Amino acid sequence: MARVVVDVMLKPEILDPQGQAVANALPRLGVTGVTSVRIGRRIELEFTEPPEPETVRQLADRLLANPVIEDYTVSFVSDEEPAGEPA
Amino acid sequence: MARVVVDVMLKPEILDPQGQAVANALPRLGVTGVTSVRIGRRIELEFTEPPEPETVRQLADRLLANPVIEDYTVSFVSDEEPAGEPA
Amino acid sequence: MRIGVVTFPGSLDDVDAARAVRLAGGEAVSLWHADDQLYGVDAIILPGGFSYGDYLRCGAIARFAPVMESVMAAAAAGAPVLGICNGFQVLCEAHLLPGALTRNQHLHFRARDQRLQVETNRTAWTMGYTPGQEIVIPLKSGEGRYVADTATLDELERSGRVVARYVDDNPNGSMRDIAAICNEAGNVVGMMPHPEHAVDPLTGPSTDGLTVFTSVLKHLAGVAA
Amino acid sequence: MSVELEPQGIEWDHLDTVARAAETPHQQQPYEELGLREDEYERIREVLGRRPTESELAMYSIMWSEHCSYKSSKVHLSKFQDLAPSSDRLLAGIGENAGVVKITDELAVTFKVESHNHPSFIEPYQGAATGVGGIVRDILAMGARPVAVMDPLRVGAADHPDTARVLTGVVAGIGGYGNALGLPNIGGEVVFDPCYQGNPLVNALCLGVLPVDRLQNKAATGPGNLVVLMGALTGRDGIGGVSVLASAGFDQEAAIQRPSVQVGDPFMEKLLIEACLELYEAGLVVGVQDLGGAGLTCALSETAAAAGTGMEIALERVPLREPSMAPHEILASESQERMLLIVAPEHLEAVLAVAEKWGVPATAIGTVTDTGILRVTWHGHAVAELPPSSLADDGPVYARPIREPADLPLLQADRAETLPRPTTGEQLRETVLRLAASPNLCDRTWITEQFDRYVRGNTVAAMPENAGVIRLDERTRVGVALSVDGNSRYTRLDPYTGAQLALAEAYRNVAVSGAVPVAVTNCLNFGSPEDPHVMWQFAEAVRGLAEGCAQLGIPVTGGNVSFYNATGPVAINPTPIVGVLGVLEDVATRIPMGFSHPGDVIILVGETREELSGSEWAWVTHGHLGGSPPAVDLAAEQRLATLIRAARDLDLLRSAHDLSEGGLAQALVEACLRHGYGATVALPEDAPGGPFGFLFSESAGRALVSVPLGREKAFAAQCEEHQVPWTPLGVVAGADAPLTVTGQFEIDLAELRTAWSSTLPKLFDQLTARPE
Ligand SMILES: Nc1ncnc2c1ncn2[C@@H]1O[C@H](COP(=O)(O)OP(=O)(O)O)[C@@H](O)[C@H]1O
Ligand SMILES: [Mg+2]
Repeated sequence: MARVVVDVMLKPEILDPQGQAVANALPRLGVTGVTSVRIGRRIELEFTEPPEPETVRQLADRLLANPVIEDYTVSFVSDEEPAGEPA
Repeated sequence: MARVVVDVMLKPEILDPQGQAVANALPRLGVTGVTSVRIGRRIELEFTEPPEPETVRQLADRLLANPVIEDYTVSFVSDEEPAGEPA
Repeated sequence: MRIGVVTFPGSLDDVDAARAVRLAGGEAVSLWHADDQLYGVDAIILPGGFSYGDYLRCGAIARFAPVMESVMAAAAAGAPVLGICNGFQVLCEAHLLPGALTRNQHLHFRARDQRLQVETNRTAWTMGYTPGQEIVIPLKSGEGRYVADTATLDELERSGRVVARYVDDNPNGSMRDIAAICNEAGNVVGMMPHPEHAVDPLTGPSTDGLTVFTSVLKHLAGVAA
Repeated sequence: MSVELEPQGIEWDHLDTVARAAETPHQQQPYEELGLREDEYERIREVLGRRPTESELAMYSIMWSEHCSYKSSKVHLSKFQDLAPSSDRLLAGIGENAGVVKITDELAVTFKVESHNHPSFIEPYQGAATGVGGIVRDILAMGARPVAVMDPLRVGAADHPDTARVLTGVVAGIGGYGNALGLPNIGGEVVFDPCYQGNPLVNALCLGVLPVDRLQNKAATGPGNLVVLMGALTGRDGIGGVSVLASAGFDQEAAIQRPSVQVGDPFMEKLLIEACLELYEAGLVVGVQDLGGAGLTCALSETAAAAGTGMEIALERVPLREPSMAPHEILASESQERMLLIVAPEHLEAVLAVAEKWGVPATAIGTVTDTGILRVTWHGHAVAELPPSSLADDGPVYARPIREPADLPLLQADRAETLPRPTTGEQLRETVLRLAASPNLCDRTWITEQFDRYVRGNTVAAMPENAGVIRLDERTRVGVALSVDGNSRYTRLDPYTGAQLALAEAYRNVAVSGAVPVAVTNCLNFGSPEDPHVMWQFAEAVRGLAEGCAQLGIPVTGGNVSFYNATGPVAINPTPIVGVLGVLEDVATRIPMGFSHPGDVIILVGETREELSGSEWAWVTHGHLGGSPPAVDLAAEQRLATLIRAARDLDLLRSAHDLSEGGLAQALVEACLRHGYGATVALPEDAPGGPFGFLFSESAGRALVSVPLGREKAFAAQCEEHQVPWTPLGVVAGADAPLTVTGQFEIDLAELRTAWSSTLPKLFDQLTARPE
């Protein structure tokens, strides 16, 4: 088992209407001091065994991300370490 | 400037048709050995100064995620890491 | 009877809901998302559309609109509240109804004339139907797949709170073919298909939807009497 | 919400100002890279009496591009006006953002079709979405509430792998934007052809409604009035996008150095619509113009030029998404969802309040002046100072060389009438099924199910009916019918006739719906204007359309030209898309297309000739394109239209369906499957081309009608009176009864439906994996 996470975000210069709508809503929840919100996709893949980095890159390029408007980063997560402290 | 990333994923028991569609498309791209694909949301927030963890947790709980169907993790990113905002 | 129709930024079928109320013989009162009161309306409709662009999650942002405070209070006090499509999503996000509405299983927005079975007339919005009655009204949504955990689903079934189900084929993968549900009291109903688009033979596939609006007027008359 | 940000890291001494331009006349400038010819660059220097600044060069390069200046098409398009039949209905015509047609003394509609072809190949979803957004703002700028959209589409071969990427993306984008905007989609077209493989056509039509007295115009009148930019923040979206892409030879390589893709925000556009309508109602704007291709540059110069005024614009007041943007980038940005308003100073506060109410950013960025000069400053430094008309009106005009394609005589000599044809009943049966299942004739539901047709509650007819029908007034039930059509195989064989056939089909679709056709819009999609053969096709198509409209007595009210459409080195088939608008005094009298009552008498009206060249049959069964397209007889089309309305008024019609691609066979298939009734018909003994010719010929000017049993004699009398030939065919059979052609074949309705409806799902269903 190997876990791969592909994070896909709109390129910085591309309009992110979602992020904007959320940013505009924050004050109503009493949250201030937020200068930018960007919303992308997190894609978690489980492989039977660790894949070739190149395979994953190609996958991201051709299917998971839309290189015309999106950037992505690939991270190979070892099963121990969690992606962030769970809430 | 402080950056916070909230990763939101559908709960394991909730069907993820998008992830399934991607999984089904993989063989056509010659990618095998994938046992699961889950697609969630990655939300990057920029704060003027580091927010209270509790503030962010509440924000995630009330707005960014829907606890009825989604789990989330919060991570506080150090400024060095590559940013996703206008260069 | 005065029925309020809320307009959020991005609401689209608000004009249609208001028209349906008028055709049913009621008075439609338009409510603005920023209002802090309900101007004494007897019932409230959260219409279809793409409030706040459906960004983040459908209904997630609208749920925090100022007017929702009053709507939640009115719902708790027993006022009839109907959420249609996006309105249903708002009601779930606001936890006035259990469960959630997620991306259609086939991943496409789907607009079609949908056959439904009305399961119960013990709600303010369906009392004019006979249980088991089949109706055809438009469905048009990309995130109409109702999901909830098994306990919740069983409870909905047990307490007769599944208001309508899809018949023939399930258009979006909704659990237990659920098209509409209500709260315990039966005054709050969420419905994915659009009854307000089946009120005039000229523009709809049927007039089956009109009963939703005559029902609430009848209900209110009963309450008043 | 006016954010004024001092640009970070702008080196002021690198800013190209008007003063500097005067001091450095000989500085080299990249005019060629920007698509300007040397003589065009020289003309700019003449106009200015100096070299242009960096900003001015950018402004001229966009405004003088093919897309914005119509420099190659102008000399031909003038025919639309020269030959225009007089119409007392026309409140605004060619030259405005969209034509406006009076329907009643109180109500008018405006409609227009536009292209977004090249962006839709690079990024199908966003390309199509912003295409819808763009045409909607044109309609909004006339003072109308947008009430419906249509989408004529052309994509590559159905079985080509890249077609799935393009079609699924385009359809999702049109739905994603139109649905979220609350506009019903009431019709369109999808045509598959290899000629569009590297260059799909995404045309979008929008219909709007306005009270006659709310008509807006774009003129920036009244020196002292304020120039207000309302809508989305300005970013680097598609800088030079539309104009460059739609004006230069376009291919895969061009896609590499693409401008940053424009992303649509339908939510913002919805707010923009409501805000604008509220401003119009309150009479708060003097002039209004949408921002589309060429962004601010186009809006500023056109509004000032239209009024013969000047402007003083402080560019740093434009709210930016990307603070580091340079002046020329702000002027060229094609960020979506923006409108330019001309506002009297005393109304500014009220205008900003309305914008605020709807949550739309709005900022005064300058004032109207009487100088006749458009002066643009950036933090006090003048970066542009030019006569607005030199951008908007006085661009270059070319009479490009024209030459009939050398291969045309050969192509026309290769007639489909000579191809081997099915003879036995069994072969005819197979052919009917094969055509019904073919990508261009099969069921469109897989696509149209992704579009909302109900929102706003005035849709009386939509897909798959002959035309979309929209109710304009709930009390009087007055409404309009709209159809868009085009057949690029016909146009390839004969552009003049092909354009008239497109007009005839749209006219017929509207007429058989029971409406009176009154106005025309069009989108002319062609190859490179620098190719004399393409230019000949263009000239012929325009001539055909203009003369056809003159003969039918319905004016062209507006449209759009898209050149440089090619797959690799090969131009697309010339593709004029024609939209016809008709009026229905009472939308309840619209005529449906499908059989609905067993026993009704089925009659074919119009004359059938043996016309198979360019037909769907020749294409599907032989991959053949040659010969001459069906003949056009516009007088006959008019007689057919009058007959249909007369018969309708006498309650002689239960249904009417126009014949087009696939001929009688396909019309029968569609009329049967619409409501699930079979039919039993017999073909006339003396049919030209025999049973086969009668079933598959694509002769124009025909319709398939069903008449209540007992009324057929009265109907025949009407045909006599209106001099339209008619052929009784048979009767409507029962629910789910087969389609029977006596003595030839029988097809079970379930088998027919399966063949007709499984094609698109099979092709595209599982191929939509990319997450959105
Ligand atoms: N892309 C589309 N969007 C909306 N409606 C469409 C689209 N493509 C086809 N349709 C509809 O499907 C029906 C059949 O299309 P078509 O065969 O071109 O009709 P016709 O040949 O009578 O013009 C028409 O009602 C048309 O409007
Ligand atoms: Mg057609």
